[in-house]
Amino acid sequence: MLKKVAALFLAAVLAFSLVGCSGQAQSSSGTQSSGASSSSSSDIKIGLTIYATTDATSGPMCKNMQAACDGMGAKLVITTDNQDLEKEVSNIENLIANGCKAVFCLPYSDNSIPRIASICEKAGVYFGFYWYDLATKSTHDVCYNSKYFLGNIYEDDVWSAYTAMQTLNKAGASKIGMFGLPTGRTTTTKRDEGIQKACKEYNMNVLVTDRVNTNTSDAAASSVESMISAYPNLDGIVIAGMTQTCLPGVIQALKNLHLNGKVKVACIDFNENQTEYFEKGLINGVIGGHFTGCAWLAVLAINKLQGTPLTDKAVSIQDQFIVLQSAEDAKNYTSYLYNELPYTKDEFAKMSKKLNSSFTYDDLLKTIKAYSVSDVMTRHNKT
Amino acid sequence: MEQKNNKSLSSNNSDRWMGIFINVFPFVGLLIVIIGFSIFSSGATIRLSNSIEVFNQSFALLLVTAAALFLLSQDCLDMSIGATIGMAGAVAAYISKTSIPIAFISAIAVGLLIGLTNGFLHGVLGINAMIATLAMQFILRGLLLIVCQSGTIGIAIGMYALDNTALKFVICAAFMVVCYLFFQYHIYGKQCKAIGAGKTATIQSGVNVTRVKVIGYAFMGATAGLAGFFTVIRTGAAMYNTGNMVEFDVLIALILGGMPINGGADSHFRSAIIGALILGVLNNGMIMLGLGTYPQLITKGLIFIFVLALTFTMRYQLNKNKRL
Amino acid sequence: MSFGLHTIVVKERFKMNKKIVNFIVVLMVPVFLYLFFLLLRPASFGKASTIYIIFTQSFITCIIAWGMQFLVSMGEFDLAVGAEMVLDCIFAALLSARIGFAGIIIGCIVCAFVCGVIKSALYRMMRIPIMILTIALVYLLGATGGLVTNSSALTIKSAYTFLGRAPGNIIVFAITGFVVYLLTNGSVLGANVRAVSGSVSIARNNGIHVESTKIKSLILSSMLAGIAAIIQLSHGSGVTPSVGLDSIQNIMQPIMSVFIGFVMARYINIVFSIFIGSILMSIISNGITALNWSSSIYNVVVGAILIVIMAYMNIAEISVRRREEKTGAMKNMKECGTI
Amino acid sequence: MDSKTLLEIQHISKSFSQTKALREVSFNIMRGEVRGLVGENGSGKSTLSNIIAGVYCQDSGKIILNGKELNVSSPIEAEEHGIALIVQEIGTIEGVSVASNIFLGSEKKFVSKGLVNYRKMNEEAKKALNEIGIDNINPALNVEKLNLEERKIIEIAKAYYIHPKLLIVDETANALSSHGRSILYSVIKSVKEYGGTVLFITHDLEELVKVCDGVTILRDGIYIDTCYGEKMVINDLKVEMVGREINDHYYRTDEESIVSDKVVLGVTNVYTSALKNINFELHEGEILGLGGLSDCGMHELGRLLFGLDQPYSGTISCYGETKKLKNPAEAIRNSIGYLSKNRDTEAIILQSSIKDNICLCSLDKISKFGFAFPAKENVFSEQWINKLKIKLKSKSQYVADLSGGNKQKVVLAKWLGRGSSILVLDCPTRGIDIGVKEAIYELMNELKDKGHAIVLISEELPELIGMSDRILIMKQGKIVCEKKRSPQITESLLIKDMI
Repeated sequence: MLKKVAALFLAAVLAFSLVGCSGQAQSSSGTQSSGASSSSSSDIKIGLTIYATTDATSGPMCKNMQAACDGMGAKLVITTDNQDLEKEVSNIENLIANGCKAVFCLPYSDNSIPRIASICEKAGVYFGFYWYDLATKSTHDVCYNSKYFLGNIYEDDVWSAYTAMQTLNKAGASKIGMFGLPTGRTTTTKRDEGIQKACKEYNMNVLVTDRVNTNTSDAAASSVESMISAYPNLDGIVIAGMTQTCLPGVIQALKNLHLNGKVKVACIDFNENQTEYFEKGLINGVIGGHFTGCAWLAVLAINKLQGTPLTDKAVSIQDQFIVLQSAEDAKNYTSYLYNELPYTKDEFAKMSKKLNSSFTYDDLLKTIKAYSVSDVMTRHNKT
Repeated sequence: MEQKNNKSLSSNNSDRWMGIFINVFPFVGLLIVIIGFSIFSSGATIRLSNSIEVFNQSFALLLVTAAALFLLSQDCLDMSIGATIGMAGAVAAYISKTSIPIAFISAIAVGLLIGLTNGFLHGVLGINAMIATLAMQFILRGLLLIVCQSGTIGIAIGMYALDNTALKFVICAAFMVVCYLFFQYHIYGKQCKAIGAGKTATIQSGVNVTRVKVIGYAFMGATAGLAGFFTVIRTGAAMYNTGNMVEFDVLIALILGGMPINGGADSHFRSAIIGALILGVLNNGMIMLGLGTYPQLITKGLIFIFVLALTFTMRYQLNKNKRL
Repeated sequence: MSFGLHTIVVKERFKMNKKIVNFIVVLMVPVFLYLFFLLLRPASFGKASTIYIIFTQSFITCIIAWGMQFLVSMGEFDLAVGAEMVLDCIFAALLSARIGFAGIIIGCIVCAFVCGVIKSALYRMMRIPIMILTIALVYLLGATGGLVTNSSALTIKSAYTFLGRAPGNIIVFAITGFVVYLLTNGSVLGANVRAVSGSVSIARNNGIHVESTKIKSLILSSMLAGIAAIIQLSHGSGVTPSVGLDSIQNIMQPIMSVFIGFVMARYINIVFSIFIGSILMSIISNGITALNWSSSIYNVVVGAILIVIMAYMNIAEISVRRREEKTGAMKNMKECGTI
Repeated sequence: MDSKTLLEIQHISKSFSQTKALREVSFNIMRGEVRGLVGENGSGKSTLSNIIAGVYCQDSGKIILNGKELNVSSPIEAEEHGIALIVQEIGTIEGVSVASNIFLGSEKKFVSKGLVNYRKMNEEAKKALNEIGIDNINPALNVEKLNLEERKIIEIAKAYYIHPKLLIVDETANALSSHGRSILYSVIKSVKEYGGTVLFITHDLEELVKVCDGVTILRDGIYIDTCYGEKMVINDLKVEMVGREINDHYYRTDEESIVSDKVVLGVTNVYTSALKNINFELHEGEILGLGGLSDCGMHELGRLLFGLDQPYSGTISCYGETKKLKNPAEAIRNSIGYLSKNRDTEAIILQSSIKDNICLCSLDKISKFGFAFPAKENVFSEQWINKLKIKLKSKSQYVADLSGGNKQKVVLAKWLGRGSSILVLDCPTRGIDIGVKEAIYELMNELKDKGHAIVLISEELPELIGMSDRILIMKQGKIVCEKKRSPQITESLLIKDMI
């Protein structure tokens, strides 16, 4: 009997794992083959390690980078590290072992940068950071002293949090409940900073902060209920991270308490349902859309690897957030930047000096500066 | 249950084969994994450079697995290994700014402390091992969040020098030898196995079970501390989620290494090494093949359950008397 | 590891007056805890709305705990419940997008049942402690959820969420509670569970099939988790897959409610005592929010409480044995006129 | 078959791992008779009754009930065939009510509208209790509020409730006071009255002769004889049970006991919940027999001497000086060895090799700096394996597949290897074949001559009489009488004190 069941189970296991892996394998091999097909010099391989590849934030990021690589003719290998520093380092090592000539990552801690730098230098592989600002002097030096450092694309997270608070203030909220990322990340500290800044300027104040009940919508909902009952005068909620999980819960809780509209909501990072929420007037502002960083890094890297560098020195480029404040914005964003790509393969192809010698570093900077919903719409003449 | 006895005398032959299989399959597993991945990745996985990476990546795992062997052999589990690594790492990183040797010592000390607490909770207060250590895990993770309030805790620049494969290799080898000797030949190791095989009888042979358990957890904690120290050296900083899920990796490793889930005389030291290596190659290989987080977890989980089922049913056939 | 629950799960029926006294005694516990927070922060804890929220938030915890108690009293642990609930919610959300409100109910229940069956099949096959088995399942189920959803958040139409707020959740809770009460005190399963938790061998010799009792309890715990998932999904109106052991964190509260329940079961029926346990938990979490303590404290508090309760249960059991020993010895000594 | 036969037992064999509990046993039981079943411990009485009642299932042979072959896999099924068993050990579960205990496993009877109707169950339980003349037990009460005898009575009620065709009473009388016994006998009588049959197992032969119409004798798992009416003469029965005159060759031959007066172990005024004012001294080279009914406290006393339980008051002294035996380790340090009654779970580690078992408590002796290397272990274990002539395939073979006797030898080897000079042997020959028994007796003699002191706790009177220099008979936790070794001591003499 037992043997039989064991055998059956074995079969099941094999089937499962085959499905699971093959599904994944397809997607990854798919990325590579498409790269190969689209270009002659497919020997260029670029690696990315990112916390996930599919959700509302990481998904577009990967899509854009894929487009860039396809357009300019390079393979892309993506590995996931579920925000684990150890895994990130391992991924980088494995990507290099896998033959990548350039690797990009989001250092979860300043202090992991020297390690990453040394790994890449040892292997003679270019590296760059997305969503990451070389704020501290030491890290800045470490990177800029390495000749393999391409550069980093960063957003102003202080600004994003500040803007979120600003929208709340515009909507007339001043007593804020806050959902935040777990402490211990650079992003967290920056966003907190931004929120404090806004509090000072518009004399708002954060009455209660929750960084734990953010991993399920239900927990977030309960947390909101508790917040409201503890601080009845609460009139605004800012979600500085984990928006995907929190927002539905927050909205729902407010609905149950009949406080929709009364308690204003603003959040950082986009999510699937924002359009609907805007239409119903359930949220007042969303800051996000910073999904092109990796693409820009890819542009820099591929140009360098193709022997036609856009610039010889490492660069730190700030790219743009997109601020949505109305259903209108949200709709446009979803249709033109989310469902379609903000930059098509051909547009990326034009950014390869090899294929378009006239392209310069300044052009790149301009393009990055210009990034916004309206810009995309005009470029793809969607107006 | 009794019915099981009917054919207790028969099928000795098949029993022998099962026994052989159980002893052999870890080695086979290791071979399969290595060969399989090197084929899939067209040889990339077995390059020397990559082999070194595999070692570096599974260094911490090797250490804690070897230590966990002592616990599992006496049918105890520790779900707080990962958190301990994180905590010790954080402390080490924090202190490293003043003095690296002290950081090293304090990391181990913290681990030891946590281990002793676990030992006290399970060994002395008699709280179910899994629940106690699980609770401990949550406490530590909570504390870790508070400790890392100011962001990640970076290590002193001087510490990067310590991340050197040769050094690690020496430490690992020495550690393994010591553990091997203690587990196979020292009174302590034998007592561990005895407890796993039959607690009451061991007590009635005059073994102080409480002491053995407390020592086991203490050693586990200290080792986790050591692992934590090297983990932060490797990553350059301690974070709120440093060492996440290591405990599960340890469990898988031991099972893959052919360890019986409830310990006893069947536990051998090789389980630790082979298991850890299999898992190391597996992780590395899966990343090389570009598997995402979820497929990786699923594959691991399925392998775990499957191997567990296989070995357990076989062992069950082999020694039914145990559960009568 | 039977937790000596046979000494702890004692039910005193047919003693009306004593019952009432006990009930009041037990009721005092949450009241005192409430007063404690009331003193610390009268502004927020002084309101009826807070009490209402404390109640409604304890529902989910309580239902899960009710499901767990059967296994726990038999010395087994099902840690996969949390992961199952996430999966239930995911399937329910996907289904509701197709077939509307019914999808939520069907999705949760069916998925829960399937999970239960898988668990019991594996258990039946391996006979290893359910705890270890379910730890592995936590990863599997979590990852499955992740694959299904591409780790993106799912939400349900707000029209379908009325089970998440009063009176919907109260009704569901009340009905579930009634059913659980019958299952525990009225059903053959309940009787068998009590027998097994008392003595496996005697139960077996009286023709009670221990394995199948455990398997039934496994499925039962999954089903109740499914019901809890319905409320959870309706209450949060969204779900995101959780990787690794996070989902276990979500069931720490129920686990503790169960233990508190067992401790109190000496005085009142286990079903009520578990409810009170979950109310305690909900008071604590609300209190922490109200005091705006760093929410990281929460994990610490939760873990510490769990340890304390477990320690208490063991020590209590030991001291009971000691007392029996002592009284016995004293009796004998009196008998022989030594004292 | 003739219609008078209720139960035919045909060639039943049953073995637990290596020990043969029953060998080709076959006999018939008539309708409406009260049949006694006697035999020494380990003669297979309980095994047989458990097989009939479906607790175990036989390896071979069949049981025929009313001409139909009976194969039941669980007591509940047996109950459906009208067979009820009152077990030897505790058969009630703490933490549930009396009623639930009486109807344990058959709650379905009371299911109405999908629910168990406990009120009905309680009423039923009350009836069941009244039927056997008990009215002072509240069926809703939790069992743990009752004492052992009351619990036994509940089991009797449970068994009688179904008005069984065949009622098996397995050494229940031991746990009962005279009042309880009278209840039991009245139950047996009424079963007989409505034409049911009773299979009655007991040690107490007088009692047996009073109650039974006929008696069947088992010895070492073999059917010996069945005799009726006036043929049931106690002494003959005994002879047949033991298969030999008392003081048979393989017990000690010497009649008077030579014991040095050096006291190695002294127990003074010890009280626990199970023991009352225990006082005795154990001398060097003495075999001290502890006898009594299985719940008389002698086993507890054994545990106490090994530090598994602590005395509530009173002292234990080793070699003259008072010792606090907090735990076995402490006891072992005072060179005390202990062989538990339930050998397989407590005395040895089944799933571990013979070598490891023997070495386990001597590791500190054979190790250098805490390291015990195989070479040394092999030498050590071999030495004792040879001394005790343990039959085995290899030293690293698991103990689990040794025969009972050899297992027992392994335990002894363990303690001798440790050099324990005081041995507490709790039922050392339980479930062991004659041959090995003999060997163990010889060994005990050797040890005695070497000056070891042995406390022999046994439920087998011939063994006690045959082996010990002194016999202490215990009853309800008290030492009721002390008998020096002499040929005059007979079992009946001791039994009188025991009951």
